[in-house]
Amino acid sequence: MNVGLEHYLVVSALLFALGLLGVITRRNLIVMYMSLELMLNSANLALVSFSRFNDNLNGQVMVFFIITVAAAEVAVGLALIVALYRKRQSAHVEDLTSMKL
Amino acid sequence: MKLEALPWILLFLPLCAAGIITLFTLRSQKLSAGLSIGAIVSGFVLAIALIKSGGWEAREFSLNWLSIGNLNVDFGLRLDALSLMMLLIVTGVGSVIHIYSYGYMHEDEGFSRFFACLSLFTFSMLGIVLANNFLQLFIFWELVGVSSYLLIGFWFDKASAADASKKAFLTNRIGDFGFMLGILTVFAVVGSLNFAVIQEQFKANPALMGGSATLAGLLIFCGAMGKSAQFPLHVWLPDAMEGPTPVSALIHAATMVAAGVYMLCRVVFLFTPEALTVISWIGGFTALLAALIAVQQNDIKRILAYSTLSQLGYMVMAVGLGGAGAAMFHLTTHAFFKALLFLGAGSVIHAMHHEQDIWKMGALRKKMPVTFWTFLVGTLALCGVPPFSGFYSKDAILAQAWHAHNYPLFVIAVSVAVLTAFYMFRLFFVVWVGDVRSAEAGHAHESPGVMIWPLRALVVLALFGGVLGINEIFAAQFSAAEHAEASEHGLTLLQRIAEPFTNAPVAAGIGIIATLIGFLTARGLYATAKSDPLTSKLGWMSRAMANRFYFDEIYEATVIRIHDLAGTISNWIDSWIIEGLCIGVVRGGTDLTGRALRLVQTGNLQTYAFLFVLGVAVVLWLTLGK
Amino acid sequence: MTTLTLIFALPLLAAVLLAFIPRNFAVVMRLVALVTTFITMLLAVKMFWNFDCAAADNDGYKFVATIPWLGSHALGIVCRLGVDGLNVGLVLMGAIVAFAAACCSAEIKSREKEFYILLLVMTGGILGAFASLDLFFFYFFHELALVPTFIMIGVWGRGEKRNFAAFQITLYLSIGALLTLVGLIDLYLQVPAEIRTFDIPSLTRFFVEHPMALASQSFIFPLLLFGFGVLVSLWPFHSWAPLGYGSAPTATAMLHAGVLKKFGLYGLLRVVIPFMPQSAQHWMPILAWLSLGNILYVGWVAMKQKNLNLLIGNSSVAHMGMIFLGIATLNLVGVTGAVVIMIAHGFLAALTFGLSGYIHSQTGTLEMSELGGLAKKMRFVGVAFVMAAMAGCGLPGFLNFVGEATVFFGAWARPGLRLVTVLAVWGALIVGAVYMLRAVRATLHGPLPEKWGRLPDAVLWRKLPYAVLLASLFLFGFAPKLLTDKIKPVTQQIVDMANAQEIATQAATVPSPVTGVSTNGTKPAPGGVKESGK
Amino acid sequence: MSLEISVVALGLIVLLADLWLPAERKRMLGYSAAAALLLLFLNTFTSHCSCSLAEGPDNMTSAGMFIQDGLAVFFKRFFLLAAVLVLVMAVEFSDRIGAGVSEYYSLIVFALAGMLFAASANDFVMLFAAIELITITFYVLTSFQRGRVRSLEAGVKYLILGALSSAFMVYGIALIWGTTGKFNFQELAQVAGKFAANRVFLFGVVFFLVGLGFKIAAFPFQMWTPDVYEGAPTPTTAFLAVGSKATGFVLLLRFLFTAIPDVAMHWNKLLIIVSGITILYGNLCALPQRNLKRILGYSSIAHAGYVLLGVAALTTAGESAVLYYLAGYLFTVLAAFAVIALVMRHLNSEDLAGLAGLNQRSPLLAATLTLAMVSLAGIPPLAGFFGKFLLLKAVIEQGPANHGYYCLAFTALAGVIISLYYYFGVIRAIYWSKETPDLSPIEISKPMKMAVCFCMAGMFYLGLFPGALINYAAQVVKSLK
Repeated sequence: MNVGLEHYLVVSALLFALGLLGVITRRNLIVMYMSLELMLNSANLALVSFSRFNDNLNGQVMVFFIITVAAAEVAVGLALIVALYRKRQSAHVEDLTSMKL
Repeated sequence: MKLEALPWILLFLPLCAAGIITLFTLRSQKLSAGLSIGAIVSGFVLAIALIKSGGWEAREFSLNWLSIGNLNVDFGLRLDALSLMMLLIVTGVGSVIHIYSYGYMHEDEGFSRFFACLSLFTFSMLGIVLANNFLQLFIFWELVGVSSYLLIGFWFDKASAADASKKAFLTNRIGDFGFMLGILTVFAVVGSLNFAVIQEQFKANPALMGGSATLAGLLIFCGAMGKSAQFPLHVWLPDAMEGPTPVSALIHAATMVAAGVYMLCRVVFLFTPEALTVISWIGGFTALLAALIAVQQNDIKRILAYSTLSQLGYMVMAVGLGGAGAAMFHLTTHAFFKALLFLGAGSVIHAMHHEQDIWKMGALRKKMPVTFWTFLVGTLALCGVPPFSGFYSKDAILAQAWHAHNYPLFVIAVSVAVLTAFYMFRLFFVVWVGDVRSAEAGHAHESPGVMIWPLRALVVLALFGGVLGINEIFAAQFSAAEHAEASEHGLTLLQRIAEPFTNAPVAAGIGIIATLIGFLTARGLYATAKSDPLTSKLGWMSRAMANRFYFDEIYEATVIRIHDLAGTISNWIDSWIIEGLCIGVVRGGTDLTGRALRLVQTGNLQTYAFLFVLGVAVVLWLTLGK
Repeated sequence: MTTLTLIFALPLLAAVLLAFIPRNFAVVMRLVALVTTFITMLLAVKMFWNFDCAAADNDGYKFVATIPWLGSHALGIVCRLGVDGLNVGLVLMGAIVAFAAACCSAEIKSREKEFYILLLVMTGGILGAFASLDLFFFYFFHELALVPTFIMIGVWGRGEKRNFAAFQITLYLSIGALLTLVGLIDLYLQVPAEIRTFDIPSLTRFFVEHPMALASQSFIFPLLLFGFGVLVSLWPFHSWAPLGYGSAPTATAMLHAGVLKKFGLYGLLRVVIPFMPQSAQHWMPILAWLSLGNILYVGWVAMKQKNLNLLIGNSSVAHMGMIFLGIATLNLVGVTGAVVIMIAHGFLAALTFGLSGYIHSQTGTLEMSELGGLAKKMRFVGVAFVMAAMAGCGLPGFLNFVGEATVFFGAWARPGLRLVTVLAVWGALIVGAVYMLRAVRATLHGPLPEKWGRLPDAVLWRKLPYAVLLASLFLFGFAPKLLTDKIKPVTQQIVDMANAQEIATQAATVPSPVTGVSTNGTKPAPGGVKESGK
Repeated sequence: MSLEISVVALGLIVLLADLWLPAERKRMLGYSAAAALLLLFLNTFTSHCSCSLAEGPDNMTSAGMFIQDGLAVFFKRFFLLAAVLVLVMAVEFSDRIGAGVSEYYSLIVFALAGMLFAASANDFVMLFAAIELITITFYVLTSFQRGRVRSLEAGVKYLILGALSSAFMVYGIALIWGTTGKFNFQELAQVAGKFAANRVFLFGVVFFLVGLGFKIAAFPFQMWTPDVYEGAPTPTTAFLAVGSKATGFVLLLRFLFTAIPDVAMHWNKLLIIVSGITILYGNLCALPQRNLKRILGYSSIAHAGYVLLGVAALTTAGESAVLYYLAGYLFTVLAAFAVIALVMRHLNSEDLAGLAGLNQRSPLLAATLTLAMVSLAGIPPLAGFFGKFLLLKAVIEQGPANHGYYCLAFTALAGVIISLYYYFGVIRAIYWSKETPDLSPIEISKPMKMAVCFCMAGMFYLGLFPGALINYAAQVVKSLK
């Protein structure tokens, strides 16, 4: 079987969908956040495979940006979640509804 | 002073008086009365001066008041025999009544206001008389209405007076509604509002209006029906007696109610034969109806009011029969003797401390001799006893009916004459003769000189008004329309006295007999009566008459109720359908949508994320899902 | 600064000035407001006096002034002011009513600073709207009054429903205003991009030369008609008015009912009808029937009111019907009459609301069941109120009569409107009299309840506003030519534009005028009239 | 790029200065930062600045990633001005932030730097970096009041949904780049037409727009707005409402009209629907609301919808209307939030009842908030009216071509009417309400007073003298094509 661009893209799309599913089904903030990282990485996979098959290295540059940004985001995000956990002793989304309507 | 200025001064003097009284002299009774009386007396003098200087020739003075496109309205004064004679009546009788009021209203706290209103009324009435076009006539027509409103409601803190004034104004307005439409109809065809222009156009082309002529005539007649209180708009006049008695004399006997008849005479050229027939029958019917009602009234002023109604019906009938001159003649004499009667009644009421029930009076003859004699003259004049003025004018009308071969109306007119004599002598016997029936009647005494002298002045007119040649002046005015009496210009006094018998002896004879019948019946029944013997004799008929044939109730049940219903329905629709349903539903619906929509904002991240993704899906479907 | 600029700028400048006066100087505020409005009124009178119909320049507009630093030249929005016969009377009326309103504000006893600022903003706004020769600013200035109205009703208003009334009047008026805005923008976009402008004279010239496409007309016309209609409380969009006026403080009701409401009518005459003649021909009969909704229906509603202010409010709505009918005639006589009523009603509404405001300030209630016999105690107010009521039911001597009669004549000249006219005459003469007399009977006449035994009549300076308003009504009522001679040339122009198409098609298809009384009332030639009679 | 460098440097300086400054002088730090930004703002008007328009369209640096055209300059001035005012507000707010006030100031400056970069972004890479700089900074800014659960909750919500939108955006960029091979907007524009029917490309475009839609809070990506607006510290909310939203719009304009103009031309239907629903959603949800900041949150959704009117028109008139509207929105919203920050200082929640008696407590603030509401409602003579006028004009102008635009215009009108109810509800709360107010006067610092007055002046200026800005905006949008 010849693995082509489409295969990579399908995998990337599946990863994206998986991450999305995780975000909308899991209740734990940490897990949701992990799923989001998965989605970012699916984009990375798509970029890298496009870069490889189109013979254009620019995409891989973008991937580095994304990884860096993701790292920063995780740093801030986890700190935030931890701060909230300290306050409320919970990381579940149901407990995060003091503001609504 | 230039001659052109005279009529303007004549017209505006009372207005100035009214304005000055309202603005400055409300506190000073003497000054107010002086201004008001001065204005009308000088008006009388000016009117005489006008006649002296220009005779009875027709002439006009006018300024342009409003001009938009083809709508040209002048503010004009038309002087001719009709208006000059009317000027004399209004200012002459008016002067007398003004002076009388000075005595009658002396103790009233609204004294100055009363004279302001009187002057306003005089101004409006003079405006009607002098108007040279329809719109101006309408303007003063309305002003007369409002001054009558103010005067009827003079004692506005009395609920009945306030209600009566309202009723009078509204009833008049119904007539004005027709009048306005009539004016519009005429203007739409003729393109002018000026009487002279319209008359000329009609002369040139009698079929000018085509099919709408009768309608237009009747619509205009509606105005007269309101103001001259013709059936079915007659209901306001008896109630209008809530006003002070001088007002009843001036407005609701001598002048204002005559305005309708005056207006009919002014535009008599407009009416088609069909319209005239309707007019004559309405007049005749009103005359009969009012006379019948008068028979069973017990309030002295109301009896006179119904009598006024009845006489106005006479005049309208005369116009309808083609006798505008006769109508105006009767209008003139009626102004004299009816004012006299009202002022006499006022004197009685004054003496009786505002007691108006005739069955509480009696034997006043000795207590108030001057009033008694003057009242007697008025009664005789009204009943048409020769040689009093009423005889001549009433005979002119009877003769008109006779000449027109309209025998049904002639019969009506004669029966009215019988009834008139009957109810007037009923009043006469009950009030002046018989026994003293109440304490007030016992203590009554003669009124002061300022009230007595006007009575004396009017007596003269009521006595001799019929033989002064007034009818000839009017006849000359209408000679274009009626050829009958054109030749009789310049009769001697003797000829005038005998004129009814030479002109239509049958009518004159029947008239005298009718009066006699009425007198004898009344004497038989009332000369010594303690209470009304007719009430039991007539049974339900009497009740119906006393209740004025239930006209007020009929109106209550129809016109008023319908408007009330329309008001209720509209108000209901307004507050429930428009305000409640339409606005409420939109308002509530929006609010509910908002409340429902924001339920989406659960505060739960999961929901938000889910909706986010759903949103993406929808957007994708929108852009790619084709 | 020309007179006209001053007239509209003075109140606004005074409002800014007031903002810097400390709030405890209530007397100073009142004085500033009075003096400003008084000067404005004098200027307006002077302008009216100097207005010369004959001098023709600037497309017939006089006192033209431009305020260059407002607006955007790139979009063709230039603040240009000017008056012709149509709005010179309105500006005069507005200025007089504003002065009267300032006088009647003595009843305000709290937060005077805000009140007078808002009052002056309102005044400046509406005078600016009338004086504006630019459609954008015409709209812009009118909207200045929206917020003041809301706050004034809310803070100084009366009655339990004032909250609802404040919101209702605001939302309702905004609906009307926004519909109008869309219409005006679309109108503006009808002009090719290079010469786009909001300048009314330029637009007039443009639309005379290039009649608007029918498709555009049929979209814009109803928008503007109903947009303006809502602002004027056209039936069935009227319900904001009585409640709003009933709840508003006196001065607000006076200004709003008297002056502000005329904005929509002015717009109809200035913009809607002349620019879109075919649609006008199509819609006017409908408008005539709707006007009956105002005259009769609202008149009946007024008959049933128990609160004096609601009655007056409804009557003011009913009077709008007469103006609509006048406009719907599309002939010189009727339209001129409509303009006359616009001015007359301005004085009248201010007068009635001012008087009812005085009664309210003395008795604390306007429920008619509680009042009665007040004429005994308040002579002057009583007399003035009776006069106002009489003017309200179209009594001659007052300006209202001139307008109403003229409208009747105009409407009668359109054979299609005869039935409407009959009903309108009934509404004006009978229904109008019924509720007006009812008000007089219930408040002034009848026995005086004991609790009102010590009510004071208006003192001299409180009589002033009523006297000024009455004098205006009388003056023009006696000499209507002062107004009509100024109005006529403009309405003639409007009517000519509105009927241009009709005249053209008639001339093209029917060579000789055998149709009798022509539908346009500009000049029903006597010849034509006579032929119809045969 | 000197401007951006100066701003980043300023942020660093603020961070460093914190180390030496005693606690009581930290107020000065915020004011100094504001003053420095103000100087930078004024400097953009001098001719020897890199922001000068005269330099022409070929002024690109960093291999075409960074563009300094009229649009960029316009928005840079916009962001600078917003940052100045927000910083002043932040100083006033500092007593409620607790520890790390200087970091708060510096984060605002860093977010500003991100916005400045975004305004000049001409390339997906630059754009992504700039957006993430803004977003991540805002995560921190939002949750800065660590002692308040609401602040943290708002931060987490913004974090998760922001990251989600970033993921979509990144994936979209990946797909766009994958199909076209271009990161640069100008280059993309040349080839985009060929891909108009390519589903993968369109997928990418939609995903990318999702990310921008989240920034501007357009339906259906608006869910976060009210919660985050309510929970975040007031200066953050203000900056979010003005800066972050405007960033979204400048990128949207650039992307739609510079990068994929040929594709965008066919998307009017989508834009019309999104714009209309956004307006209605925001306004309807705000109706029953009593919390002032939440009201402004919903209203900010509605305003995103209004601004989208200009985008949906797809004309230069629409684009310049967008710029004008945003400029007016800047003054209006900042004024509103400034008042909220001052009035609600000691209150736990921003309930409308807290406004009771404001008229007596501080006439200046009452007038400011009233005018802000009036301007938001779009009533003359304030900025909001003229902005709405321009937007409506742009939309109606397109009406004859596509009747959907008429429907959109009427939807917008319906939205305005609905919005009047709650905006005027705020006015009502200020001037008359049943609650018994505490009548303690409100103290306002001089700089805050100046800021508030400046906002008011701005609202009036844009409402009364629109000529200058209209011309400027019209000239600016020329650089989009």
